[in-house]
Amino acid sequence: MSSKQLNMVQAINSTLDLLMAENDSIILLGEDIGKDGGVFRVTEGLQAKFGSERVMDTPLVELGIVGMAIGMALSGLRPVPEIQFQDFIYTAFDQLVNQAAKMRYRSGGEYHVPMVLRTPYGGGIRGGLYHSQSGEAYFAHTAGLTVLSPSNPYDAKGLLISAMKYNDPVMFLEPKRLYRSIKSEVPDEKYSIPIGKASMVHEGNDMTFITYGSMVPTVMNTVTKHSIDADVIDLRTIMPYDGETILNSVKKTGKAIIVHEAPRTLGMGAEISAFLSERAVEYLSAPILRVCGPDIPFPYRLEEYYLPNEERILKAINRIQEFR
Amino acid sequence: MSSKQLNMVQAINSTLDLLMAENDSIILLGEDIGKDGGVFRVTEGLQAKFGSERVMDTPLVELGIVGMAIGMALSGLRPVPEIQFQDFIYTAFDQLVNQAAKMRYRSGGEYHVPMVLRTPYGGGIRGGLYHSQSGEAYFAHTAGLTVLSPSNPYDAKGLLISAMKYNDPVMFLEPKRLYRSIKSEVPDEKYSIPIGKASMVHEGNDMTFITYGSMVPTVMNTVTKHSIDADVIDLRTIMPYDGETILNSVKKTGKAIIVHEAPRTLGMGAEISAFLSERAVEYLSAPILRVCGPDIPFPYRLEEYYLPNEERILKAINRIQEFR
Amino acid sequence: MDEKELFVKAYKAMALSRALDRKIVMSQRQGRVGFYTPTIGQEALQIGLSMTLEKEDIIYEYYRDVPFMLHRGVPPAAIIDQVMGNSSDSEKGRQMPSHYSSKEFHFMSVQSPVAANLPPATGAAYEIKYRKKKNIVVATFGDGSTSTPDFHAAMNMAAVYDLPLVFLCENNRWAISLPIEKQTRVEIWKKAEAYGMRGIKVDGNDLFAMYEAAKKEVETVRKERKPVLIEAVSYRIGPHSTSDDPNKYRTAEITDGSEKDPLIIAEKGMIERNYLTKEEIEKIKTDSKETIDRIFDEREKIPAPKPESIFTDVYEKPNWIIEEEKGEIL
Amino acid sequence: MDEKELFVKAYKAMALSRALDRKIVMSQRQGRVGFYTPTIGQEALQIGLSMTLEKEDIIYEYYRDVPFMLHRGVPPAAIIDQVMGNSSDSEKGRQMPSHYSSKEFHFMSVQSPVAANLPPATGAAYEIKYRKKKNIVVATFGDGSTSTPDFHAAMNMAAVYDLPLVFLCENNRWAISLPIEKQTRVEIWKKAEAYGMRGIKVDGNDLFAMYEAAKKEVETVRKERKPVLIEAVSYRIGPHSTSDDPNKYRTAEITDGSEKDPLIIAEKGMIERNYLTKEEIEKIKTDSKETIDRIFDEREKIPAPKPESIFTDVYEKPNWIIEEEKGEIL
Ligand SMILES: Cc1ncc(C[n+]2csc(CCOP(=O)(O)OP(=O)(O)O)c2C)c(N)n1
Ligand SMILES: Cc1ncc(C[n+]2csc(CCOP(=O)(O)OP(=O)(O)O)c2C)c(N)n1
Ligand SMILES: [Mg+2]
Ligand SMILES: [Mg+2]
Repeated sequence: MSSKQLNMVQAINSTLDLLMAENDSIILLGEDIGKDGGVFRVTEGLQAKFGSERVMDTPLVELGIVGMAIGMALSGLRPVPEIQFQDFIYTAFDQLVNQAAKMRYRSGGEYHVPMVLRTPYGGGIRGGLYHSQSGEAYFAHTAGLTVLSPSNPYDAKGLLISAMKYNDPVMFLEPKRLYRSIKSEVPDEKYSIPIGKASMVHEGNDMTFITYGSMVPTVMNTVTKHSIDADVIDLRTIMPYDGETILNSVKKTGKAIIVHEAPRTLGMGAEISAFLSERAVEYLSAPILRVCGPDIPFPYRLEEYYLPNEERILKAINRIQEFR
Repeated sequence: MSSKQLNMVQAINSTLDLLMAENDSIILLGEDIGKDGGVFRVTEGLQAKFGSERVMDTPLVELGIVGMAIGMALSGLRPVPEIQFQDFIYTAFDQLVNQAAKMRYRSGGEYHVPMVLRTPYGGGIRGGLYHSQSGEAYFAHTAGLTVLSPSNPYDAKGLLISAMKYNDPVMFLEPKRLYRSIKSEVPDEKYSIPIGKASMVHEGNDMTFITYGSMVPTVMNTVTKHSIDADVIDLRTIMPYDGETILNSVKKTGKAIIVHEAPRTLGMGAEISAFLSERAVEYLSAPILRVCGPDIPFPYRLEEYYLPNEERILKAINRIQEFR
Repeated sequence: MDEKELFVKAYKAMALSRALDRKIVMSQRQGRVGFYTPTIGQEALQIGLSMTLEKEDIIYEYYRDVPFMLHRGVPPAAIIDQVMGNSSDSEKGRQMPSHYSSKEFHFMSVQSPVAANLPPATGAAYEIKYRKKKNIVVATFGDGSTSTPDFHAAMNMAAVYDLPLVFLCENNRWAISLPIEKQTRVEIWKKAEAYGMRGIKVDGNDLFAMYEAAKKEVETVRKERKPVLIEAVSYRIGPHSTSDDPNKYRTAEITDGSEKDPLIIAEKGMIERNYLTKEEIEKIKTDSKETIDRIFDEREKIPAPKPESIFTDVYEKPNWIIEEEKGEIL
Repeated sequence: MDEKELFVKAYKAMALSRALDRKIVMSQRQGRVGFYTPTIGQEALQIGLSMTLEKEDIIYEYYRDVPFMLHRGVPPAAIIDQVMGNSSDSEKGRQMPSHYSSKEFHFMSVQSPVAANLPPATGAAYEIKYRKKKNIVVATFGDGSTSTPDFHAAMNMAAVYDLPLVFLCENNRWAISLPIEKQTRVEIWKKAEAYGMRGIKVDGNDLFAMYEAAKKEVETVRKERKPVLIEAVSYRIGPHSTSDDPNKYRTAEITDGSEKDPLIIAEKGMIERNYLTKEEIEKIKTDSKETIDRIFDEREKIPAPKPESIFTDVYEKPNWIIEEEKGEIL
């Protein structure tokens, strides 16, 4: 079984290449994804290989990209729309929320929309208000959507392969901060990571970290550096999140800290905290804490104050360790 | 001090009338709000009185309605855009989330957007998927927006008056199910209900209900009918919610049930539950429960199964009463 | 089918549609139906286009397209089931009345957000182009819809990618209470120019004129594989919906448009062309009414879907969250 | 001001803008600036329009409008402060470079989502109409922007309500990597027809042509209180932004457009008209460079805003949630 050291951009690129070669139903569409190879180079080389009918450079209209992808999916294709930055998805929000997400339901199951919407999200590249947003809660709150976010190149490939077999619309959120910052050993052939299953990336007994996407390395670095005896759960699937894994871990540790970059209020941390206090109240020995982005737009020059970091995670650890 | 028995439609209509008469900066704009008086008749008579320059029938373009209102507000007017049904706001989502909500921040405080966006929301009128949605969590998750929802005609007037004095964008969500179903005594003159302050609509010791909008009467009926010894908190302001009132009550009762019509996952109940388990874990004697709409699109023929009701609230009460 | 047969079939669908429309409007007043958007006045333009289509063509229709559906073969029972939201409704009672769907006849599922069907229609047309198929896509919408973002997105995409797509604007001159003059400053067919697309205008009240125009345009689209915008001018004879009261905004001097009733115009034409006699027409109308009355009464007896039905089809397989919520509610 | 003074002022702004543009691009390569969208090539069209405006006119500009801002009086220091995001930046370092704002000179705050400034511009124009003021609004955007929903919404609203609004499309023929030919099938000025609006095309590389056209159109808008669409044809000489590599998509046969450099064209014109001599031009350029170098080095020393600054201006008064989060983070 051969494999390569790849970063996330390379992992996604080679996975698309692999899947497109064997399935001519797959069509990529988006702004600057063809000749230019995408502003993050994720689709580089694919138009040259598969032609401009399969790797479509679209006009500047997110509404049109998502809407057209929905129609393609309804006609049996497997579209992969790209939104250049997640921040620009909101003009397409009606197509996502009222069309893609509700098509199967409203048609009594007669029509469905197998599409995988790829988009880079999150901060860390000095993108300011409009190139840094983490909007996953908007999507996760929308019944009918499925929301994934890989935290490393290996998972990116496995999750993307699962998403491409899935028969409902998937939001594939790529933490742009991790695009090139980490590599993993990625097998050349296909493998899949199941949708809805979290990954236990570190095991311990004192507390449980629940996180995903760009915050996984941040949490892992903190935990290893300070030898914290903690479970660290990488959700991988944000919606439907893996309640069972979370619950089992927190029943064991009695303490939970949720870490994400998205704003705290009504972010995923809110849902997971509520989930836990509904079901694990007898097991909890400390407050469930959230370490998140604040409820402000994303700043430019001072973005490091926005992003959760080691210091803030340690503060939370200290706070719950006061409870026994 | 003279007053009248009014339903919510009349209360909002007469408040707009009152405010428009004394402030010519107020402009209403929306679909069918002029001659037709709005599909729910909330703006009836206002175009005849104030003219079509102040009560503008717009083309069918929510993006344009919200976008134009933003520009009016930036130029010193006090626009009151109406979105005919909240379900149709999503084509304007970029203007709301990326423009209105972020204008003050991105301009360093030089520009701001005082606009009050009115829209009917929620189910109970057999509107199916697209005339029943409760999207408040989308707005509450968006830093920069302020979200209000009155549960009775008296509050509708007082909150609307506060909103119209506020210098940032306000989402004024009108629970359409309550438009004509309840009346209150509404004073003729102006009074205001502060933004950010909840109302304790029932007092007791055994548990705390946190709710708002259309669910307030449902919770109140259940509590009075079954003589439940409970605090019932009507949020009135969904964002920023009144953490202090909630916290004080739950410290007293040790038990909390959050009731709303919006889908459970990442609905306001998630945030309030997380807020409580961060701060009141020592006081809690039972799981924090949520009685909400399920995570499915809103159905038509069987909508009564979607809406939280007395039976479901009683089930939750029974469940937490097992804990002492 | 020769021309006579073609038009007799068309007229029959018009009459059937009119009978069904009357029946549902009346039933709504009697409290037997929850809501409805009448289709009276838009029969000729829909059916005139439908006459030119093939079975494999795909329709992204809107909520006023009952005549179109009936002409293409959708049984009235299916329409009534949707309006009732009963357990035979293919949409399982989930959508408000007037939000039809028929997979068998290639009608997509109708949404409420106006014009949101248009961008997906470009995707369907793209699939046809990509797969080198021969069929085409038709997308329908009202005059009010031309103000929407979705219209702009779809028109431009269709033109840029040379898609085999007929945009049919059913201009009934009203978007609820807003007359066409206040929606836009130009005639709708001219909007095609902004996209480098062909645009035409036709009298949508006249079945024969509509058929001729549609035939020409559809043939061109089939051959040239490029989109077209057809503005079919008609008039909304009824209210916007059963919840609407046009007296609020259609003042005395504005007629209800019934002087240009497409059914009456079609009847005259059928007689002139010797396709049907007066007596045959009367019989078709009586038969239509009887058929509809019978079917309606029959379908009305069908019970509501089972409560558990509201929890399926959110995803292909229900997730644990929905399963749990279902358990709590039922 | 007489014509000569008018054009000398214009040319000076062009030269200053070009010097500033060079400086920022170079500094970005040296890691002294985070990001930037060059404005080279679009000086003449912006300044040609700016020359015809009054102080009270309101500009809903986009990210490439530095020449416009400089000509209207915004000091280079303010532009540099924004690009640096330093503590003197009126936006408090919150926005990426190229997202300017200047309340004093009636420039609104630039957003990233393309064309999202256009619907608000209609609201500003509506206020003018409603208050019976005499000023007008200018909204600027690129060619790529004409594909957006916001363009459609704004164009229609402006036309329907007869708003005093100049839509300036700065057609530099590229939307990042997509050439104009693949964005739409028609020339942009023709899109005005779809809204019943006047549309014109002008050579945006030629300051004199641009001024003439703008003068006529702006006068018309002032008098008739109706919108216009001006397509100013230019060329994006530089990359889309400092993150962009045009070699990926501008293949050998596609030029970078510098053969039509508006600065060179303007210089020729200034000399022909005896507004400036060659020597004066050279001096203006040298002075511009020196001025910019000096100001840039000065502003570069200004420190970043204080960390607590990121927590204000979300609302007029911070709510308890933000206060609490600030406490946790600082
Ligand atoms: C996006 C959106 N906004 C508002 C509405 C409410 N609404 C339903 S139909 C309608 C008017 C549609 O007019 P038109 O497109 O001319 O179609 P017609 O009803 O006349 O056939 C409106 C405003 C909606 N359904 N969707
Ligand atoms: C809604 C939206 N989609 C995508 C982007 C990313 N983007 C930034 S500029 C740009 C191209 C804009 O082209 P044009 O309007 O011609 O302006 P130009 O940059 O050429 O001046 C794109 C796609 C964006 N900022 N906003
Ligand atoms: Mg209409
Ligand atoms: Mg451009």
